[in-house]
Amino acid sequence: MTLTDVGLLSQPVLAGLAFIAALAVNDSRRSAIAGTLNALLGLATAATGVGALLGEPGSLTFATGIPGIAHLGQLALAPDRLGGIFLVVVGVVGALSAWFGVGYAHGATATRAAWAAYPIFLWGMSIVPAAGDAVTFLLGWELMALGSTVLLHSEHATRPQVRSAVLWYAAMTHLSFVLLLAGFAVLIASANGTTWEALAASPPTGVSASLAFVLLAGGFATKAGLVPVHVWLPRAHPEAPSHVSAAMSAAMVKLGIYGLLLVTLRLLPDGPRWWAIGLLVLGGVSAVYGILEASVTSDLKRLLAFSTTENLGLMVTGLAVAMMLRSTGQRAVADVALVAVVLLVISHAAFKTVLFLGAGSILHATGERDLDRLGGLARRMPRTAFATSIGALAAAALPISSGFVAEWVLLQSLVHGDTRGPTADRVIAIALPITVAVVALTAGLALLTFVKVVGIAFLARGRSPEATNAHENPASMTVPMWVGAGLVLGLGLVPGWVAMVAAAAVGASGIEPAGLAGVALPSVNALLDPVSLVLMSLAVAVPIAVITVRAARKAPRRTVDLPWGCGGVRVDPTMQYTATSYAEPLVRIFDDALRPTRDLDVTHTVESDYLVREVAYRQRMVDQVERGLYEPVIRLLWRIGDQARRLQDGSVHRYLGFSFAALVVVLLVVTW
Amino acid sequence: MSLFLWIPLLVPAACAAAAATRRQARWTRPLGLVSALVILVTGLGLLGSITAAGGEALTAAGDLFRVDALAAYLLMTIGAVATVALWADLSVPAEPDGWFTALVCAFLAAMTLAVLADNLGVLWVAIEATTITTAFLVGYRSGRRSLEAAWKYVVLGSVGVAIAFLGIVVLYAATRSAGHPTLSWVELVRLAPQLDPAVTRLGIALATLGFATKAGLAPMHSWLPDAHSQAPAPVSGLMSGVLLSVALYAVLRLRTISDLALGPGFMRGLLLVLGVLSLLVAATLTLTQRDYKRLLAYSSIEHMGLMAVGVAIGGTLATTAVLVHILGHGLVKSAMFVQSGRILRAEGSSKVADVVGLSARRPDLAGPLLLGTAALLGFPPFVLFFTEVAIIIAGWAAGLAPVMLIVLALLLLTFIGMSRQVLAMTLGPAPDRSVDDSTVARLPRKAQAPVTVALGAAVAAGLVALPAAAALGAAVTGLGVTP
Amino acid sequence: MTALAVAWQILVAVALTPVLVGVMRQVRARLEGRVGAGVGQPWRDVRKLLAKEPLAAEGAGPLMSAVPVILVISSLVSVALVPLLGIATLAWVPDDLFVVVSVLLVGTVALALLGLESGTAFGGMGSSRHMMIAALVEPTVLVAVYALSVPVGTTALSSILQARMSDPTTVISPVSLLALVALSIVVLAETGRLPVDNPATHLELTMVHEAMILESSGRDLGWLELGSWLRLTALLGLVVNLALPWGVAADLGVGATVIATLAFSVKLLIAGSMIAAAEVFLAKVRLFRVPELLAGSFVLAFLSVTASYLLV
Amino acid sequence: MTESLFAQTVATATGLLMLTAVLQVWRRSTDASTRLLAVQGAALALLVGAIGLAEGHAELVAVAVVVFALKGVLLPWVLARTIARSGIHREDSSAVNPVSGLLAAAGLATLAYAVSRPLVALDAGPAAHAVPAGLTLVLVGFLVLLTRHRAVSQVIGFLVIDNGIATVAFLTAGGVPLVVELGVLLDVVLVVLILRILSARLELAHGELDLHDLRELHD
Repeated sequence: MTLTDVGLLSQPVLAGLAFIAALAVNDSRRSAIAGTLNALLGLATAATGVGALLGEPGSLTFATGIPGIAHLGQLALAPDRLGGIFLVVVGVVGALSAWFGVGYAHGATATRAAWAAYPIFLWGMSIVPAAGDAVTFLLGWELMALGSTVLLHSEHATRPQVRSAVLWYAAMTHLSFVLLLAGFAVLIASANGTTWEALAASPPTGVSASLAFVLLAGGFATKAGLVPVHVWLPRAHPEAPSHVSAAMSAAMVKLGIYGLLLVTLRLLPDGPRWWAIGLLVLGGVSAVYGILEASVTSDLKRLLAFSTTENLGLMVTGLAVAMMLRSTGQRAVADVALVAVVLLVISHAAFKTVLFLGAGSILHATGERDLDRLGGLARRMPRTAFATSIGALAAAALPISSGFVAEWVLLQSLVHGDTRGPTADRVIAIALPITVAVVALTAGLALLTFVKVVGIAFLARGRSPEATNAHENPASMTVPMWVGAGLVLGLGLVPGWVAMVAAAAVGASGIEPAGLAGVALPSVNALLDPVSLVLMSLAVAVPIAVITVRAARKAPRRTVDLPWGCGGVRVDPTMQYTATSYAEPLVRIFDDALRPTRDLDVTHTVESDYLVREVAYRQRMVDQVERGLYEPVIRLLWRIGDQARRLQDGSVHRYLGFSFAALVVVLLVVTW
Repeated sequence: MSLFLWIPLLVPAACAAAAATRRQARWTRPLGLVSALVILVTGLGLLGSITAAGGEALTAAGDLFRVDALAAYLLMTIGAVATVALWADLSVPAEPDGWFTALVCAFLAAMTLAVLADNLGVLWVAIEATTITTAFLVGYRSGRRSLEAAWKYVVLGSVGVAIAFLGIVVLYAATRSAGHPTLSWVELVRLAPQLDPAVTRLGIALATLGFATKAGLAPMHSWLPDAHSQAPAPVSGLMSGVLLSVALYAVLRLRTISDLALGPGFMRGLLLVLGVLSLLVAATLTLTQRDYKRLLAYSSIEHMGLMAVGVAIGGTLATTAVLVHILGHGLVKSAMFVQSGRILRAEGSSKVADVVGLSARRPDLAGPLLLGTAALLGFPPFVLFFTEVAIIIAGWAAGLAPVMLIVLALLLLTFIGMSRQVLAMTLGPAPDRSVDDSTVARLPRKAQAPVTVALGAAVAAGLVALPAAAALGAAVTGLGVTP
Repeated sequence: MTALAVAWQILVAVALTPVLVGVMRQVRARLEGRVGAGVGQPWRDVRKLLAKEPLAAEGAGPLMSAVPVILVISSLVSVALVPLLGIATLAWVPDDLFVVVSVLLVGTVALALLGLESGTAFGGMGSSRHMMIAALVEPTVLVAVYALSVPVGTTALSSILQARMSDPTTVISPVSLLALVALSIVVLAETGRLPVDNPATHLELTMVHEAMILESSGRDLGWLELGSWLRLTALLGLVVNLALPWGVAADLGVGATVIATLAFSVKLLIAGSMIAAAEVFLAKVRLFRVPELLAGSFVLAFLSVTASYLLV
Repeated sequence: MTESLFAQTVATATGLLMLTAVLQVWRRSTDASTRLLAVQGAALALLVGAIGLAEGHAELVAVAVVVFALKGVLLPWVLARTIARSGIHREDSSAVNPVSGLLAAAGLATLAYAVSRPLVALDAGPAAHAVPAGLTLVLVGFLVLLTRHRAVSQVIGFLVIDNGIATVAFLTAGGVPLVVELGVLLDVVLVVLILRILSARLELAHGELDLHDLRELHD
């Protein structure tokens, strides 16, 4: 029994226990017991991942009632190193979310159904990277879909939007499943069996290979929330309970990336160039569109959802660049890009967990997730504010966070795709600079977005009574956030061993530990050691601190009502800049892409038309992809449905006519 | 042993007779469930013993009855589905109604006869008998709508099945000219290579089209939404859950003959057209469906279409998947019709628009509805997930990629339509009504049990390595399917 | 030894920065026909402010005093990393351009948060504009970095500089020129100079940088001013060294360092004077025309990259 | 029974079947339709009897008697009584006019001939040559079902289809096995009875019933 074996075996046991506990325990203690068991399930998943990363073989098989559906009718879990990384991600995120749920879930989010769905969701997520064959993969995929759908619907009775979110989510998830099923079916049709080994051994060629790739990439892109199949994400994430949003955003969508890595690294490694170009476009557009929407959104959870689209876009971009570089023989740089992808995955998992849990904490304390109604929470909820700010630091890719390390590695791989000399390649020469620009624009807008989040939510003064009267949440909610924040900082400070593990997972070479705990990329002459950077900053800070402390002793801070305020007096907190106003310059600049709808009502005074009594301004952001791409399709579908209903108009003669026509046609065909 | 074969036929028949004669007696009420259980147990027993005997069939009544593993499996399925539907009916208190029980028992007997018969003609008679018994059951409530549904059902059903009989007659003619007039399955399979291809083609095509009517395949499906939505819930469950499948069973058998006589292409083409058309009809009509009982009926058409596609694909994997799908779909669908009947009773309307906020008001009604919908839509851990995956994979392997893409697209549309309507009923805040729903009695646990058990069985069937693996293998081998 | 050189570089930069600002103000004053406060005035200002008590609004958090310190540290670290005097770098903290940019961004973000923390409309406004510019500048910066790194194969500034010193012709290659122009525009935008922002404005509605620090006073304001000026030194110093790589110390010897210090001072002050002179003739553009300017600089940077691939 | 007499009888019977079928399409009177159905039943019985005598199957002769009793007498009588009770003597709402109906019938007959070619080729006897008539009956019966709006007309259409199938059965194979044959006859009788009960109840609920208006159940 290896660690992997133990982990794989303990997962179904813990999932079963959690499921039973959710159904059996009464309302008052359900969250505590089921949440704890789910957290343990997450830890078991993480342990499995560690085992797999250590290269310990392990497997768990179970049989189905349909002989021949998979290899010998056996569904097998046998994670490899790549799967191991994702198992760790899923496990840790799942454990933190469940732990947070212990304190967070109550009422509609802590029903039997909700807590019973959680282990299904979590176990489904851990089956996907652990699966050893396509059918098991699909099984995990759909268990995950089922569990998350049930969790998503928790608060339907109080918020009408939940229903449409559930429908969108279910439909898009099923689209993803359908595409994957078709894609795997293509692969299986040309292979002898359904295991990854069998599929990789005899991949399809030519058009079939491309069909498989397009189908699989489409399916995974849908789950990963890439534009234009991202539409479920900004609907589902805000409506789900926050700990579920965290698990969905930080772990579940990541499995789309796992799938893409699986396909491009293992199943179809030698695809034509346009696959990579396609993915690059997909990733680039997602990154920019995602962060642009995020930057102009004031619903905190919707903002985080769009930010997820952005981050997943970056990951896909990295993967596409790796594929492109590989195809021109630049393996060493391609390896760096792959490591960047894995680092982005890990980093995003860590910081998005913190951010969604932070959003949940705020929601729990204030009942608000609209940034325009928050403010001043740093003083009311300092622990939440601090943890969330660290998450935001990573989301903005600033040092010394995990996000910075990941983005740095990504950029290093992008600028070193050397295409001069004999290996000159025009496509890369054009693609790489554009990619750098895309990544940079994304990074810039992410900076703005998360300054907005932290600045508007936590700083200054509360913009609503809810925000002003908020109270910090209990430790059961803040501690998981702190653990997550610790991971963000840890990964950001000591990226060396993480990068080594990431390199091992994707089979990359040329990644070395360097400095105190840093990472070196010899193939691109680059080195990053955040600890040293911090030490250097501390050294620089010493004289500053000395001067400040000495000056402070002489001239201490004096508290006044308002230091300057342009000579005015302090006015209503609602006159502060809000999230909407903060993003207003961007909305104007990207007006063509965002097309917001604005209403301006000016009420004049009775006395004169020159005197304004009241101005009402409303701005609504509508997802343009949804409006342009989905709404016509949906309208068409409903029209088809309405037209089709006329087929069954109740006339027995018409029905007989159908049968008669079928008979005549069959007779004609047979006679032919 | 051959005496054993009479039990599942005679017990329901006797129950029917008893209930018909003593219509007011309290003890007649559970007779339907008793019949179902008898069929289930004998089905299981037969399946076990036949599998143990290496798949050798049992015969009775001078070879008129013949049970191989496939027939035993179907028998078990009929029993299982009927148990669910009738147990659920029994779990709510009601006055004994002898006619109803008698008709249900007769219906069960007719289906059993269809499965037991080794003779195509007897099979036809049995299937027509199901039309006759269920016609009264569909029109049982005697309202205008029920009568209308019954009329359409009888006219369309009988005419359709008449076409099947024409096909059988033509097949019989073919065997006669081959020198050995017979309608026995075994003999037909043996004779198949010697049959005149042109005549056999005609016969098979007509018979398939005819049985497709009873199997609810488009374009012969038109009776189905009306009949299934108007029949009493347990009857709808039985009709949707197994009657359709019994007709499909006939098609499965026909496929074996057709493959041997005409090669695999003919039946495959025919069934693919029927299957895809059914999926199309189901997909387009669920999109904006306004009546939840009809929604379930269209879901049945969808599943029959998928099974028809599975039969068309052929081969061990697809055929096994179809057989398991029959069981899974039967269990879930009967549970769903039971549930929809309960919702109808509680809400007083079968319109989707009239049912609002069910989850918030009546979680006891909404919960099983949502779970069952998930099962019908092919979510794991329910068995229909595995069968759908298996059918698609097998189809691709059989070189039917374009068809499979169409099938998947249509399944997606059905998914959207179905989940849209069900979510519209269940999710959302409870409306402000004068009736305080909290005072409405919840369903007792006893009444919930059948639905729960059915859904549980639909899970178990997929995940547990059934000893049925061997049995299914025997059933598929019995069909003469070549891998 | 290297650490000593870095420390010297920081010292030189800190000493030179107020002079640079003073020279720029003085040049501008003279060109506008004013007498000017003298070159030493910024230095005196900072000293005075650092000694004064800061005022804090009631209930203001620790951010009001933390941000100025963070800004200064971020600027100092950038100054330390950028090869202003010599190309010697610390082994474990290489002068990677991406790292330099990120360290500067820490300061940018800290300032933006300060603007929001003040809780006044102007603070938020300044912060919003500041971040918008920072976001739009980012692509130009990174693409320009990319362009500069392509010929050398690394993003380490010292290596880029060394390559230029050993082969000065690369400085006037189209790649280099385009990148430098792009970078210069970026520096103007990042350091709040005309035509993006007017450092001498007194109208709140036109302010960007000044609006954020309106509520800061005393010691806090002193650090803020010094931090912002140091950014100017770091970025401008980088650009002049890239444009005119002469005089930069190739080793750690005392002689080379002295020459480098002198050369750097002269180059920086001349560049500062030129900017100041140019500012006299420039008007601040409307906020919503700033993106056009930045788009222009981005195109230049982008062309420089493609040129580096396609022309060489 | 001599060969020629057999051939003659078969020809007469099939001719009668065809004729009645065409007339079914033509005539609008439900009374006439019922009488035509009786004649059709008798013709079918004649056909069965002839085949039975020609092939020397005593049981076929017995079947002929049963067929006559059921299809020639009982079922038409039941229908006639239904008509008498409901008082609907004319099919006045047919979907197509008689000319188009007749043209359609001609087309269907052509189709039947084309389709039954392989069946005819199976056997050289006079019986086999008459198979198209049976198929025509089936298709024409369907046509009647499709175009008539009265409940009773639909029952008649259904019976015409059934007669057609029986004709094919007897002409190609001398009938299916006896068990099946009896089962089929029983089923037909039961279906007709059910339809009668249902139509009676429907009329109770709806009054004078045009089936085309029976459209409460629809999507």
